[in-house]
Amino acid sequence: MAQMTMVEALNRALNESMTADDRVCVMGQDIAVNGGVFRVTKGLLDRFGADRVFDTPLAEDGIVGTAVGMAIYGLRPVAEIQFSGFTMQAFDQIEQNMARMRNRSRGKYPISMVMRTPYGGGIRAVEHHSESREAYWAHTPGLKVVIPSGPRNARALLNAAILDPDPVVFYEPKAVYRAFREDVPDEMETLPIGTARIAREGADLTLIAYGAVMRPTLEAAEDLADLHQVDVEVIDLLSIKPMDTETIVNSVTKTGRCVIVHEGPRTCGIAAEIIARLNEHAFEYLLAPIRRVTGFDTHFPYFQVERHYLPDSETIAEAVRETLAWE
Amino acid sequence: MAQMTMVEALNRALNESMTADDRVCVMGQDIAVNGGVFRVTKGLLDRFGADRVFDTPLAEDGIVGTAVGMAIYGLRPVAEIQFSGFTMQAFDQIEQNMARMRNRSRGKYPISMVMRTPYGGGIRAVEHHSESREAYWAHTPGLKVVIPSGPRNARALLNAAILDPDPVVFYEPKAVYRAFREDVPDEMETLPIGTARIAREGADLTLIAYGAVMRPTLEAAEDLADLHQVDVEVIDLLSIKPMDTETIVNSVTKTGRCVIVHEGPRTCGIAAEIIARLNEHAFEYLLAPIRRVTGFDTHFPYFQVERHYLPDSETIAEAVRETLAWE
Amino acid sequence: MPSQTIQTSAVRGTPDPTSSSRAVPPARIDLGEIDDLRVLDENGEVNEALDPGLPDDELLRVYRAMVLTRKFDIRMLNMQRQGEMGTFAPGFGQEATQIGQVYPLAQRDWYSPSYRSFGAQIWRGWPMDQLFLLWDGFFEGFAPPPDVNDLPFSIVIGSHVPLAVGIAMGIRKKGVEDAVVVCNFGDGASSQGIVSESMNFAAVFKAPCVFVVENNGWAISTKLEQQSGVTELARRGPAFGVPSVRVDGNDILGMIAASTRAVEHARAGHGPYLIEAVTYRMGVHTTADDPKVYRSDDEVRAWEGKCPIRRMERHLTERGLLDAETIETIGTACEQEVLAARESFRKRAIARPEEIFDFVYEELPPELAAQRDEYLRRLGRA
Amino acid sequence: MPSQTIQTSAVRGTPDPTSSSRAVPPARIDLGEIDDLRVLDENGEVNEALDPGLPDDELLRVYRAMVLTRKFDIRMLNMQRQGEMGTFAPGFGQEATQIGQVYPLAQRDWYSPSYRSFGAQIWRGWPMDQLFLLWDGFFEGFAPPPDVNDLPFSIVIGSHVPLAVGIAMGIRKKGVEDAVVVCNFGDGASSQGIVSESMNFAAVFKAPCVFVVENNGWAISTKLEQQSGVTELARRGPAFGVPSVRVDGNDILGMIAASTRAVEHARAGHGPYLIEAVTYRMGVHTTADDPKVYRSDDEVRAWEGKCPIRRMERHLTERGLLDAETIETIGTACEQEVLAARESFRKRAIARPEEIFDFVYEELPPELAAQRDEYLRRLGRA
Ligand SMILES: Cc1ncc(C[n+]2csc(CCOP(=O)(O)OP(=O)(O)O)c2C)c(N)n1
Ligand SMILES: Cc1ncc(C[n+]2csc(CCOP(=O)(O)OP(=O)(O)O)c2C)c(N)n1
Ligand SMILES: [Mg+2]
Ligand SMILES: [Mg+2]
Repeated sequence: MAQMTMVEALNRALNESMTADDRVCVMGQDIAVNGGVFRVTKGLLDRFGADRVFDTPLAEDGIVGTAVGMAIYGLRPVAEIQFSGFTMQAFDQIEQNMARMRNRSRGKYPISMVMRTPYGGGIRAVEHHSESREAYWAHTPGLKVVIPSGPRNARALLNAAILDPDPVVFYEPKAVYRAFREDVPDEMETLPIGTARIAREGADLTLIAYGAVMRPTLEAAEDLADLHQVDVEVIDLLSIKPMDTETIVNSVTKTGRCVIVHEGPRTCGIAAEIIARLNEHAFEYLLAPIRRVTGFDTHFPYFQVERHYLPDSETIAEAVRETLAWE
Repeated sequence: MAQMTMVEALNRALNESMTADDRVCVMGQDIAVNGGVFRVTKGLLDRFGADRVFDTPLAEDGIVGTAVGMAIYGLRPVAEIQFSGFTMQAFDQIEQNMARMRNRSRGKYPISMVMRTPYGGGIRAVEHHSESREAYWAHTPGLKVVIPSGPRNARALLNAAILDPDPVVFYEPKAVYRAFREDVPDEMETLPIGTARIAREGADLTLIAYGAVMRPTLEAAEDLADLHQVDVEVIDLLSIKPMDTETIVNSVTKTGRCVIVHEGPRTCGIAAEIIARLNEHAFEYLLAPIRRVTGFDTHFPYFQVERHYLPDSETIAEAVRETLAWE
Repeated sequence: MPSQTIQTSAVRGTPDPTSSSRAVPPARIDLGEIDDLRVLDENGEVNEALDPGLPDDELLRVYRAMVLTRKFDIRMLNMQRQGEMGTFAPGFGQEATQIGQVYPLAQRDWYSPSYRSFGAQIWRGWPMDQLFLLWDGFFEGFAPPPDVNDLPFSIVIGSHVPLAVGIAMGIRKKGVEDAVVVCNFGDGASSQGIVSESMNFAAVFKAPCVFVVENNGWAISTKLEQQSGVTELARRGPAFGVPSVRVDGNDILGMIAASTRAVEHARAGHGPYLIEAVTYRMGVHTTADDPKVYRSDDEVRAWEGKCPIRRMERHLTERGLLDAETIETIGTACEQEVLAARESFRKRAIARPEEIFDFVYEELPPELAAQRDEYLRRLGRA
Repeated sequence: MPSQTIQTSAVRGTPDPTSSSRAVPPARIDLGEIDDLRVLDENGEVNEALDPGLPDDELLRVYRAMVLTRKFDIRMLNMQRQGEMGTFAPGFGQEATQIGQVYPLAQRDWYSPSYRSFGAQIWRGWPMDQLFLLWDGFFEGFAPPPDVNDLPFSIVIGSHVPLAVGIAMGIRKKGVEDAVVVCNFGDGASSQGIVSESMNFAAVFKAPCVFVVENNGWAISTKLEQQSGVTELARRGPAFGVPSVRVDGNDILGMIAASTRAVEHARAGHGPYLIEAVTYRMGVHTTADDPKVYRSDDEVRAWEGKCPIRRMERHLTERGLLDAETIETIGTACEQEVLAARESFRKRAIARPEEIFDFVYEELPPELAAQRDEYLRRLGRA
């Protein structure tokens, strides 16, 4: 058991997966000698050599496209895109090959690969470095989408993603990278993709979040308990696609009220999808409209004002109180 | 007043807009000499010359990127992407420049341009030729998204899109291109972007659709009236973003029930967003869960089976009847 | 002998050190040269200096493959016109380019084809009935046969090129086999950024990947001059560190010479190679296209004289390997093969709509299983 | 004198028609040559054959611009280290490349810069306080000044290149002015497909666009050999039909010679041009980077002797235009200018969070207006 940051935990997962399976290789911009701009891949080159850990030219489309080719050949590439804002450069290869090759080849070429990328705001970055567009991938048939919220689940989910027979988009909340440490067990751990976690049990309302906004969400839950005697259940989605509809529905069936939190733009975002599913499966239990506390349908702001833009615990708590007050 | 197909009506709009404003130019693959693979741009080269109507190299990213540059320079490009499946190739330029340059330049360089593209299934096309991914663009801040359903509104909306000071993604339902004719008035017509149309008034339930599936939707409404004495209100969205929330909410406030139809994949699709908005603004009026009749979260099938995949009037009518039966 | 382009290094203008003058012409970088190959000219005459020297049975084998390709093509066009086939992209006129590019490949090698490649696909072992299925919109058409290392062909222009490079990178990284990958695309595709990215990746990683750009002069209605700032697309390779060769793509012996050179280069571990095959699309772009709108009959007629099959016929006749009778026999046999495939296609042409959920993921997640149920209910109703 | 590369046409091997031999060597395509320019060598000596011949006051003006750029750079680094500035990308060592590439531009011309371009931005008329604002995460930093035809610089590698081509296409299509566009990017950016697409578009449309690839040897930790299959990125241009020149990017006179040639070529209607400026990033990639992890001190030290500012100083001193005192005076004046800008920046550095909704659309649609209200309520609470 060791106390680790998320960066260290992800690094451990890569070490573990590469040790367990020599088909796993790691590629991307500045991931080898430099160990990644966030140091997630630090030390891998020395340990596993240049054939399995290699820098690529500066071309995201080429990175994903060649990674898919390597997966066709039977390797298990873990490709890093330096910031999720640059996954747009690889959109065609993601949609047309990574997400489709299993289907196009009628199962002959499954694409067991992971595209890792740091996402989200909160680190005073320049423009295009704070995007949160997981909904694009959730809308894309054939992909799985995973977003951890802390060191331990990050490590377990990354191991699971690498083992997964399908292509996984793995979004890393960079605001959490070094934000805190957590106990990470020594033995290899995985978490099943497609399963949400009840991060806090409660009876009055269901708060759903994932990734970096888990922290203000849990903070809001604690504040509400302390200051307002409100007992909120908090769900950490972890897996965006497939989504653990059952856990969500069970919770809201119990609480009757729900607030959903994410950083990405609101329209056609993940919260909309959750609302649609709750409408389908828990309609008769809903006591109030489900509130969305999300990024706005604007461009992510330049960093001087990002803290106003990002969902904070106060905004979340207010949405909870308003939802509880609704009748 | 002339009877026109949608292809002819779109061609008329291009003629009108190009005549009215010499900053309007038309570009894309095979749009000049060939008049477009669907003939939407037929005759424009002869009439307006090669400086304003020109074929480009086979590179969608370059098409959108240079069109944005031309818009910065003060022209009003209408760029065609031959099939919407290939907008993926241009995703980065759409998201990073077309949708953002107004914001990035703090208003100095508004991007008044249109990206036209045929979308959707139903014409027995090869793979990648039947996609319906308008939700990607609806989720992207800075874009407007318009989808006509018939010749007359196609013509009016295309004129409006070209006049619009913001970048517009204009999805053309290719299954409708030549499916029927409609009276199109001689005088130049526009329709305000952001306004839905009540295609059929009714009291029992609100059916919401857009684009190619308007036809089976209206058919279902008629069948329901004829066979089941059910009086359905049908809304043709026309504008996906901004969305006419008011019209939708007013209708569902009246009917209490709603079914939404689209071709695109379900998860994080347009229907999810509509449900989220109805949940927010008409919660207390909802008498039953809102049903989604949409494309599945699978790849669009090869054409032998596409008719099973696409929402048809029977499936829509059944969803309506089930929603009416819900209590 | 591989092209020397890449090895050419900068030669700086060296001023005479004894002179006091400080006015010297600029240094120049020599960009090198590339070969422009033709073995069999339009009259069927061979340039022996470049002849790959195939034995007689091999010469007949490639001739027959070209004839079969054309028979298949004509039959499919026929079926399409009669409503028995979906829209497809004929390869009429590009038979030598097609067969030549895969000729040197072994079974362990890989092929990532574009859509106008059924000639090469048949050569590689795709059953013709399956290709009929594919173009007629049946799922199983796309499934590569178990023992064929090929990708399903690509409809999205250029999108399959990095896959070829990735496979080649995998081959090189594993280092346990000496397989190579061939990937073809059109002159239009050469404009796609991903094609440039792919060439660069291949050069950087010395990936054993052979790129074949089939320069047939047109991308639907867009002619080469509107497509590209250069008319010789072989120029693209050296700019990315990929040795290149240009070849008459209607000359099957030239094609084989070029592809053999390229494949040997890649197989020996020297990295990628680019072949520009200069050819012409004699027919429609696809059956949905009308070339009369954008190109002249004269242009097409000028290329009729360059037919790759006639040219080889003349050569083999001169060599005594063919005569009017054997030509007829081979043609008939190929036609029979195609007709037999059509029969098989007709039997197999059964749509299974429930299959659309089968290969989205290895296992169906619950949310998709629910959608499948919904869909099956819908099918049950129909 | 523009490079001849593109005009070089294929020279087919022509067999002697009188000979009966049918064994001839393959025809060859000559890919041409490109110039590799240097005017001012590392000792400050000028090659007069290539000297652009600037008058004395102009020589001093470009020297001062380079000094100002460096002062600004050092000050910003200083501010960043003290927590007064966001992460930024220093340009230390690339001053000649920067100033040289925009030197021939007039106000009517356009500039689409990459992120490491503040030297050129200052030259083009961007106030320094605004550049401080920009790097410190304030909205208004990005707004191009009203009379400056520049795009906000690009963070997304390569993404701004097609915009430059589009503007140039607009210029050419409108045909009412003879403006040109300059666009710069790095060696890393040269790998992006969109950069290749852009060069091809520019060549096809004869767009008056000058591409400047600043080959500083590194893309963060990725060195050129891992980035590209060729080390001379000027080779890319001719492959797309864009005439090219390579130049010592630490030689301001060579840069001006190259960019003047390129701009004149474009302005005259001959289409695009590519300049490869060979330079070196002396400092960190950005202030978040630690180059010690990936490159040796020796390598950096080797480039210290090639400093573009020292080199020009030596030359101007030799010409009698500078001496120790004037060098000092200019340095101090530049430093003062930078400090004044910092004062202004400090006054203007006021975040206005409500502005995030202002430029999403020309008019706020109702759904976004509602989100704005929600946001303003949140701000009111804070
Ligand atoms: C990315 C993409 N853009 C556009 C198309 C539509 N399209 C299909 S074939 C074609 C022309 C291709 O020309 P070329 O690459 O020269 O190949 P050819 O058809 O001549 O064999 C176009 C534009 C496509 N399939 N994919
Ligand atoms: C599309 C994209 N991918 C990755 C990055 C992250 N990134 C920022 S700068 C950089 C290296 C750029 O190198 P180069 O083009 O040589 O320019 P230089 O920094 O040397 O001036 C990278 C990878 C980015 N900004 N955009
Ligand atoms: Mg072609
Ligand atoms: Mg660089």
